[in-house]
Amino acid sequence: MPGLEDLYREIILDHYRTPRNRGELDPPAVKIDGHNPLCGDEITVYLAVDGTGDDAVVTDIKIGGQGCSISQSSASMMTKAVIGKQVGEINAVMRRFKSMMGIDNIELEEADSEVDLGELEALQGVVKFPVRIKCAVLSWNTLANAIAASAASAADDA
Amino acid sequence: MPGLEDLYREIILDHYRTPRNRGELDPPAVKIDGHNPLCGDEITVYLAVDGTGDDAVVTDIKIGGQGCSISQSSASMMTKAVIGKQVGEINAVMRRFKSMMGIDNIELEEADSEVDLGELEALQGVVKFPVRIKCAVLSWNTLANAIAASAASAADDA
Amino acid sequence: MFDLDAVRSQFPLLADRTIDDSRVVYLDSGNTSQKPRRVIDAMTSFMETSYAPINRSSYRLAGEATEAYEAGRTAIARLINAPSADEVVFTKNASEAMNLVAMAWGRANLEAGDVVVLTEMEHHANIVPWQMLAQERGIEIRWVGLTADGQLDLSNLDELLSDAKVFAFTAMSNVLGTIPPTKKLCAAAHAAGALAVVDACQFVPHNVTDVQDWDADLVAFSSHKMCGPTGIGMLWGKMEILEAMPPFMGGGNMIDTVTFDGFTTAPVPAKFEPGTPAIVEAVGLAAAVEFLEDIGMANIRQHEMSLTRYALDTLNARFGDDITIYGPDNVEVRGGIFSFEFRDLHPHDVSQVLDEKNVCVRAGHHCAKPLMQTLGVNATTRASVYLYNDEADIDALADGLDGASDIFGF
Amino acid sequence: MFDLDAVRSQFPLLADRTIDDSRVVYLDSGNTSQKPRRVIDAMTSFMETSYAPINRSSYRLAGEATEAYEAGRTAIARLINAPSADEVVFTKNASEAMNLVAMAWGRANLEAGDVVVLTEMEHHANIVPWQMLAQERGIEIRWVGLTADGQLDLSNLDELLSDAKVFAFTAMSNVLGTIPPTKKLCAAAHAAGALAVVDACQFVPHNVTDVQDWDADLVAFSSHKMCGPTGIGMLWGKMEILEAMPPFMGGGNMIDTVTFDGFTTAPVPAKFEPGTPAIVEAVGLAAAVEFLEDIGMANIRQHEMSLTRYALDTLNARFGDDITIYGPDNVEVRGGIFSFEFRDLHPHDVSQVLDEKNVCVRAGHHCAKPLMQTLGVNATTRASVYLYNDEADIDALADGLDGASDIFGF
Ligand SMILES: Cc1ncc(COP(=O)(O)O)c(C=O)c1O
Ligand SMILES: Cc1ncc(COP(=O)(O)O)c(C=O)c1O
Repeated sequence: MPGLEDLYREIILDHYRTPRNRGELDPPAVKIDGHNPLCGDEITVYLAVDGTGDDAVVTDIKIGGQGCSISQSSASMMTKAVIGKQVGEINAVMRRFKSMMGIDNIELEEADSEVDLGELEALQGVVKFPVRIKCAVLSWNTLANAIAASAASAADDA
Repeated sequence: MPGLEDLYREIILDHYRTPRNRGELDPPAVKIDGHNPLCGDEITVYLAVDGTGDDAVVTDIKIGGQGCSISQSSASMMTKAVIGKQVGEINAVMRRFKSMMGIDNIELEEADSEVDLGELEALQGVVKFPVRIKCAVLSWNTLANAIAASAASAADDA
Repeated sequence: MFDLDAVRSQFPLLADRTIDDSRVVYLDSGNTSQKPRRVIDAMTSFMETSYAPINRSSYRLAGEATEAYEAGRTAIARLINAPSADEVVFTKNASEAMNLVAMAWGRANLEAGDVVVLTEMEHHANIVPWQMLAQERGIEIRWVGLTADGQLDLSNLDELLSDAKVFAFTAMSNVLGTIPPTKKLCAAAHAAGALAVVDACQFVPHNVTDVQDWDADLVAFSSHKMCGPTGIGMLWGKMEILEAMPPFMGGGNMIDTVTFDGFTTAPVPAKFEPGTPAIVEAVGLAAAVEFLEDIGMANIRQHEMSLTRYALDTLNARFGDDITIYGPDNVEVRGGIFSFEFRDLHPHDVSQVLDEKNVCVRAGHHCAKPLMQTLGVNATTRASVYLYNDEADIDALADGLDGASDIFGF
Repeated sequence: MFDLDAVRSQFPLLADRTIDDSRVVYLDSGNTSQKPRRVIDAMTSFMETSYAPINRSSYRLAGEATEAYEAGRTAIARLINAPSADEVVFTKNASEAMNLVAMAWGRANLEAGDVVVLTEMEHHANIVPWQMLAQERGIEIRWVGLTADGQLDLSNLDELLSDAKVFAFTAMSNVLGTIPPTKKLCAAAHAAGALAVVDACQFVPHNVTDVQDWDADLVAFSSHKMCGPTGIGMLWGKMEILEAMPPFMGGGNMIDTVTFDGFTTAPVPAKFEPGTPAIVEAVGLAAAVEFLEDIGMANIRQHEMSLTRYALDTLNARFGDDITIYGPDNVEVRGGIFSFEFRDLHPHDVSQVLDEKNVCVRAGHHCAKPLMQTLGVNATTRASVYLYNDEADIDALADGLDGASDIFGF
């Protein structure tokens, strides 16, 4: 068995103990819930986006909900990785991250290989614990839904 | 395996080849259908009853439908055994017959031991072929329903 | 094609079981198939070494069990060329799958007066659920009739399909052996704007199946007829159709979340799999698929075509006018199922006499009573073959039939 | 009571499976139980020597198979003291059984505004089917609340039950271990004129069950939690109630006759068993019942009561305020299921750390999300025991928990 130290890297535990960007955002920021039905994890992503399309910029993001060390730290790291970024860039990070998680229906684009995952690399050990992969990607899937919801509401406003 | 000769006794084949009391009866005789969902056998019992209660007399009975040698011959023998008999007597024969067929939720009454099954004894070999038991009792179960229906319609008339 | 003795030796019941000191001639695979060693061993060894809950717990043993269960789904997807394993929903049998279609898709999409088209050769599993829906909300059922040789009479198909919402039909008749032109029928359904639902229970075990080539919408079949365990069946469906359907049954595993006020559903396929599924059976099913793939579905079909030819020729040659075999004579459009009338003997008696020779056939209506009505009988005798049968089995059938006349003297 | 080593040696996975060279400490039987040799062998040998269709064909092999299948029904009837084996309906799992109740009985008997009473400790299997019915026809669901120690708060039961048509409740909570007073609750339901429906999934495997003493109307449970195979569950019901219910699913076997115009149903239990059932699984289930009966349900309950006492005492003594174990402390009213909070660690992390020591527990909402809401958590860690567990397993759990703090430094 891969050791627990592969999973519980120090940086992960740090994000778990001291999660970044916890809280809420008021509308017009979107608010999207995600569940992991397996273990009961619940996450809420609050997302403020400025602009439309791939150039739109995530101006703020907050996380609510409860979850295990992996889902909480993954969410926390995610907020750092996306804040101030453009949607196009974020999608590239998301593809790289999911592909690192061994999720095989991701179609990587050529430029993705240049994406630097930074701290998120620390979650690499999760792949060795297949049941935890869902924990690590929960926040990202919820973010994807939040981005879609932002785009939809931007379209409604237009 | 018990030999086929235990099942296909000559008297059974005779009733099969030359079924007695085939046909129909007009109302007010009751008409009741029975099915054996296992093999598709279908039987129709036409029953004319005179009187009410256990003393009522079966004045006529006819059989319609299609079935295997066992169900057809059993029906044919049954008609001979019940025609002109009182319902109380018929029920006793029915109990004896079903108990001979190994059907175990029959509550025999004391006097039943004196009932003479006559020709019906020939069907005894069926017990050794459990799947055929349903064929042998189909006509009797349908008769029971027909007797109940007669009683009900007699009650309606009263 | 393949080594028949080697294949048969893998089925313990066929290789070793005797009754009255003689081997079993199993000609009832249209009903349910025998199980090869590989399937039995897969189930046994899974229970001995790897049994655990799936989808719920997160320790390694449970993770492994979940993977083993999902491997069953992947195997089925591969076998029928489904675009994605997630489109394969496990049910308890094909009947549940058909009920799922009629009840979940049907209740959501059909109203009084809506038309569902079936064929006269359907199994009760593809009739009764629609009749239940008809009782509940007054849908209309129309029936595609048959030609004299037991094929679908497609002459008025367009008329029957006009305004229809569903066309649900068998890909191979369990009574006549007839193999209708499924791809063409799916196209006809779609041209009329109807959902194409295929009962592939008898087809998948014996043929190369390609649901994408068919362009079917929903396809039901059973594990137990394809060398796999009992207790598990499948509904394959196009993802967008499954996603748009409401759940059929509620409970654990099929939910996203539940509160005191209501619930939301999990993604497909979990949405349609409430409670603890047939875990061990999915493992056995994966082994069955691998077993069939190793032999090759095309080879199985070839073998059965030649056996079908042999059976039709042998029985007709030996019994002439004394036997009436239903269904088409052309083995290109029929599988190895032979329903017949024999010398006015009742099927139940025929089966009884054959049983004395250890020849196992089915006598009855074969869960297709409306078809019996069309054929004008109330039962037939049915022999059906599979990859493990050979010409000697057909000969045993014919010999057994010969004996029948002696008893009844017809 | 009984020889624990002898019992454990009959479970191949517990006796022989190792991960990282150490044996598996299986504390997830509330989820699903391990399978004894006797059950595995019964299934294997049935598939090797006796597999055949049931209820349909009439040769001897099929007759034998039908008897073997029906022996499963008889065994279940005996186990729960049902008046007749015909009152036992086989389903695919307990969830299907609960859906059958909600959909077949419910659709026939409940209208908008009708009241169904559940409890806050129900499993999703006894919630979601009713919520589906609520969506469909606007029935009202009322909830029996809990006391501080996780028992049912019966103080306002009469009020909740007034005008209720159904009272459906668990005979043992799969989260809290709580064993409510089932007999009393059935009486309360009847006094209010409501149907008494019991989810006995967690109860039957661990206790002497007497449905007649309970005077329950309908009772659902699963094979896989009681040493039996996956793929089969049961609904027991009073005959007159089952007879008055419409069918749930349509297809072969459940019909009396089918014409182009409609169908009539077969007698109970066939009426509720469409298609080819879980034949091999019924055979395995009969073996499971015999296995349990040989040990004795009263002995199993005794063993689990003392193990429960040991577990509560050990965990509380070792971890004091660092652990919160839900449910009553009195082992007379609880079974061997321990859901707990540990040192603010998330259950998923607790389970991960325990898994490294090969201790298998479940982390999550246990298919009881509304109960999680009542408890004010979104998940718990849950250990659950069965006849094969012993004090060493509890000690392994406690040792594993000790290790958890080291990693997270809480
Ligand atoms: C109390 C309770 N009810 C119902 C169920 C559902 O049983 P199954 O998963 O076998 O359908 C379970 C098991 O998870 C349970 O514990
Ligand atoms: C054509 C056809 N459809 C449906 C079924 C029902 O399958 P199952 O009994 O596995 O539900 C059968 C098998 O009896 C069949 O032959």
